Amino acid sequence: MKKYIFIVSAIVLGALVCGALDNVHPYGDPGTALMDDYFLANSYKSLSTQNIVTSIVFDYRGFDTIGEAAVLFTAVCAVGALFREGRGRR
Amino acid sequence: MIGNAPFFVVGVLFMMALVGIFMSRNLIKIAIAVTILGSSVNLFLVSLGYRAGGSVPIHFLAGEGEVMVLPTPQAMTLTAIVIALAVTALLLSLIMHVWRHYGTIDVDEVRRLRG
Amino acid sequence: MGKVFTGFGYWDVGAWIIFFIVAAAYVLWLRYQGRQDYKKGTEQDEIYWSGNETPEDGEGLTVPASSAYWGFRKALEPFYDRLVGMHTGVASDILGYYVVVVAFMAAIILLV
Amino acid sequence: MNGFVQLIVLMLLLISAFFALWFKDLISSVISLAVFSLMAALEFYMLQAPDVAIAEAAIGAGLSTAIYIIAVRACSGVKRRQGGGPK
Amino acid sequence: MRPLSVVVRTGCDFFAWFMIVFGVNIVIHGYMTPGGGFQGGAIIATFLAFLLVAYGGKKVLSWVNEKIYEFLFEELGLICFFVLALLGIGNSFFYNFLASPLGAERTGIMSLISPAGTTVFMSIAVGIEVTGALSLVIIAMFRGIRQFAGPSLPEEEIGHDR
Amino acid sequence: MNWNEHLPALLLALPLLGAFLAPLCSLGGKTVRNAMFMAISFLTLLVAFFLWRTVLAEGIQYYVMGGEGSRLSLPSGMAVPVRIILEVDALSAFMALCGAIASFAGALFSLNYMSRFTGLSRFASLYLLLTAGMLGMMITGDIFNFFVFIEVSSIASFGLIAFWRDRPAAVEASFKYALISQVGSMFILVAAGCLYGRYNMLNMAAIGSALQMGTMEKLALVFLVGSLAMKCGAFPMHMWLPDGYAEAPTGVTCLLVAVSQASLYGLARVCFSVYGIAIGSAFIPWMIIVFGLASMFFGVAMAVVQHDMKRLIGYHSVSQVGYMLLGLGVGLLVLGDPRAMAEFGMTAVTGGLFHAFNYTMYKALLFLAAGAVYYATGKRDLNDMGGLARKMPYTAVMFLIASAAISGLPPFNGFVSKLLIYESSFAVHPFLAVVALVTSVLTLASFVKVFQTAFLGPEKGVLAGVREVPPAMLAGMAVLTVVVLGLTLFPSWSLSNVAEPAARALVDQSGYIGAIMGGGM
Repeated sequence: MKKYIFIVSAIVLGALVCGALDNVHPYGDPGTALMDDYFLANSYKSLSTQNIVTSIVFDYRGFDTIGEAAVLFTAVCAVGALFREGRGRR
Repeated sequence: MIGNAPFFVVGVLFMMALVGIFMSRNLIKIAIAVTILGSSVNLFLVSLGYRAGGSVPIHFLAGEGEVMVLPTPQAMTLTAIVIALAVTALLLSLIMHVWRHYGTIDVDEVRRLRG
Repeated sequence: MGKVFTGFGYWDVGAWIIFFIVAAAYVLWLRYQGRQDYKKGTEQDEIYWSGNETPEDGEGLTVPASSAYWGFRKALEPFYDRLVGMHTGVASDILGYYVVVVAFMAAIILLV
Repeated sequence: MNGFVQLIVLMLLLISAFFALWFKDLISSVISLAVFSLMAALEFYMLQAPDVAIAEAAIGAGLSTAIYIIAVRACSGVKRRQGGGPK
Repeated sequence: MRPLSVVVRTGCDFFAWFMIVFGVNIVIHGYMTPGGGFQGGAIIATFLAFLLVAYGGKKVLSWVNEKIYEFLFEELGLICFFVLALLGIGNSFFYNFLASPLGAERTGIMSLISPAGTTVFMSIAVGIEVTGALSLVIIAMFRGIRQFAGPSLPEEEIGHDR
Repeated sequence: MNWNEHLPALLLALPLLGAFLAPLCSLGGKTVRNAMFMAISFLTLLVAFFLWRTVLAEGIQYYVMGGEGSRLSLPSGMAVPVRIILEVDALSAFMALCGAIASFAGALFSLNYMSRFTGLSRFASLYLLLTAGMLGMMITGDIFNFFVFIEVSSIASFGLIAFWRDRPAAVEASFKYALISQVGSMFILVAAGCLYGRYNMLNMAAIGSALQMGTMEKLALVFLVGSLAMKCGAFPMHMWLPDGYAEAPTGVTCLLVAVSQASLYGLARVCFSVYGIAIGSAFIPWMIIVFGLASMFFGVAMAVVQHDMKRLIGYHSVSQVGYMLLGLGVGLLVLGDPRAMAEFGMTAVTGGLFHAFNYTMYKALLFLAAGAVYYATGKRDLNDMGGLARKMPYTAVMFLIASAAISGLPPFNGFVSKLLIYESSFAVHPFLAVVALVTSVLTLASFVKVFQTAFLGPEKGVLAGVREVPPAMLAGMAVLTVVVLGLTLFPSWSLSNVAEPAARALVDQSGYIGAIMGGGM
């Protein structure tokens, strides 16, 4: 019984998301993109990086990348802690 | 030609993943559903940045004066993919430990903490 | 030290602390007024347990914590049955309530 | 033409996601998930995001599948302990 | 896992080393062509997954040294990345202090460095870090199978319960 | 170089660097690792304190990551910021200070508490990463960066909750939290994508300046409010919280309390600073109020019948978060009405934020005291305890102070913030204040039960060998006790210097936006 309520609400949520996503902007036409046009125009000029995505990942939004490296490091620490070879203390 | 089809597919994937979490009783199936949920969000981000007729955001390949697709969602998606991988690895490790302790990976039987 | 104004009135921590000091002094004074002639180590300061033999270990003397507020729980039995029954501890139920709440909020705010 | 191919890829995405959730057998499910990741990589490529496509192909279809298979292998031995329920 | 057949093993031997070269190429040329630290690092980490699948966990884990992955790859990459970010602190954290605008005069030591500046080095550092991190995750989970599947369970930590 | 300018970046860089260095330091042995761990925690606390002082003295601080200068928020010729900007206003600094104190106390406590476990270099890394993630959530001004830091803190907490992996309940609690938290994070990412797709910006202040309510914004608001309310433990989504809090090692639980406050901060920031008056309908404020009431009442109702010590305190967390949600919801409800805002809205917001500070301090102290009891006796069930006050006098006194503070007994700091919340919520509807009062009474009742059964009463034979815990653990608790007593003895100072600037900064949406959008300064 409870399970069906959950499934129905998941379907409702999915349908609402489906319907709402039509309103972002028409697919393939993001309109004026101030921030991205800045990257497209300036990244090669001021940084000489051909690949604009790389220049965003490592320069404009470099702080996200360190957060992301920290996420990987966290995952390694957590998985390593879960499978650590503990000395038993029976 | 294809209208808003990618956004629609994102919505359907989102719904399928959420329903899949509740339909399945196996913990690994639940982890698979969570991975699909993450992929649908990644697809949403990248399709947000698509410009009709745009080219790859690399000067070297695109040539002069071409319209390019938006690069920021791609950078965001790169981060999101790696984060999803990290969470998947951790979820699966936890499931392995649940198997070790409980001898089952049925979601209805993993319930020592209740009340 | 000082007053805290809440918009409807105020509250002063200093007054409260002075009140507590006065109350503590009064309690100590009352205690001091009691009988002084009890002797330590004799049966006068033994625990009185309804005339029964006092247990050696404290285990037998205490009311266990799960029996505390037994009447309260008994009086609200239907409420507690439902509330505790909600906490099944199944992972997909935990997630389910979350999705129900988000779906409810989304339905109200997007459709109404 | 491009739009038509993209529609096919999107359909394949939905189908592979459906099968990943539908199969009872875990290994089949994981293989479907790998196909799903590959399709997602293809879709990213068609959305002009080669960086993301490479990442999705390497991580989603390669490493993620590997760790799923490890987990499935680890969780499919004999039942060894009394599980479930309160202690 | 059991080792696979000799045909697969030979194929993996050949292919796995090719993956490393391909991954390094993707990391190094990330500033020009599609790719970068994460993608290349993930591809290099697939090397270990290949070997583990082909030869089985027992053999590979006996000659892979985890400390090398942990300290030489992961820690080194992270700390290089952090230090590169920190060096720009004259302007701000993460300032690209080596970059030069297009067409600017480059002299001395600067002419040896790619004009993309710290982007290239950060990409390499992240590539090293991701290689180490993903390999370590796979190694740890593989060891997990052997921990649980062995004849006796690992000894448990007693912790605080008395 | 002017170090004051770099304080926001330093606040995040220090714990991250410490986490990265922890495996290297543990090559040098136990002493080096512990010294590094403590030094980094203490330096983070120091930086948070100086940042708070600077913000109070000089107004909003912001830091442009990777810019030509750290104060150049808008690049030349651009109307919107393009880089990641850390924005620290009085609220962020206040929350960061509160989190840093909890982190320091937990680290001090963990030195002895964790010594019975293996894998401590991993523990140090994860602990510092959890601190970094929490502080990052509190001071970042970029919505995608917020998501990244949420993930850092969530993944670190999964690892830490399951740190004692040989205990089945710990693994189970961690799995439940991981599942729900990952779905919540994905919802937050969808919300960030929606806002990005509409405005092509990721900076919160810039989005706030351009925001107009439409379908996408409503969807994003629902996802953000739902996920962040889940992460701070609002009622129907709270079930992971007692499990996780009870099963995590105690020093970590102390920090997890602060991490849930970071989610609360995110909720406040999204509702007040990004959406603000544009939120339009009264539905979301009422929803927050209902969350608050439900978590208050049902949380404490569940707590009364528990008999596992840490789990009981975990259910109290749910009920205490309800007070803050109630305060913030009342403030949000009257945000567009200047008269009502001056009359009781401001009081409600101040009460909510001051309660967040108080709550972090005394709840962390309660958890540490419960952990100390667990360390000394090896028992968590209240049925097995009794008469511990003779054996562990310092712990008993500190537990008494904390439980008096959480129940809102008059001289203590919990009462001040609860009083502000009662009086302001009474002005909206008397029913809200009644629920809050009943909750307070039930809180007192359940803590009377805990104190009576664990610390008072006759001694039990099985507990004869119990001794007071080692000094480092006592020091960790003492730090928090001193803060609680300080807030108790100087309520008007702490209100006017700690809580009110934060509340003013939270309500002042134009100030938050203007600091970034106002130009290069």
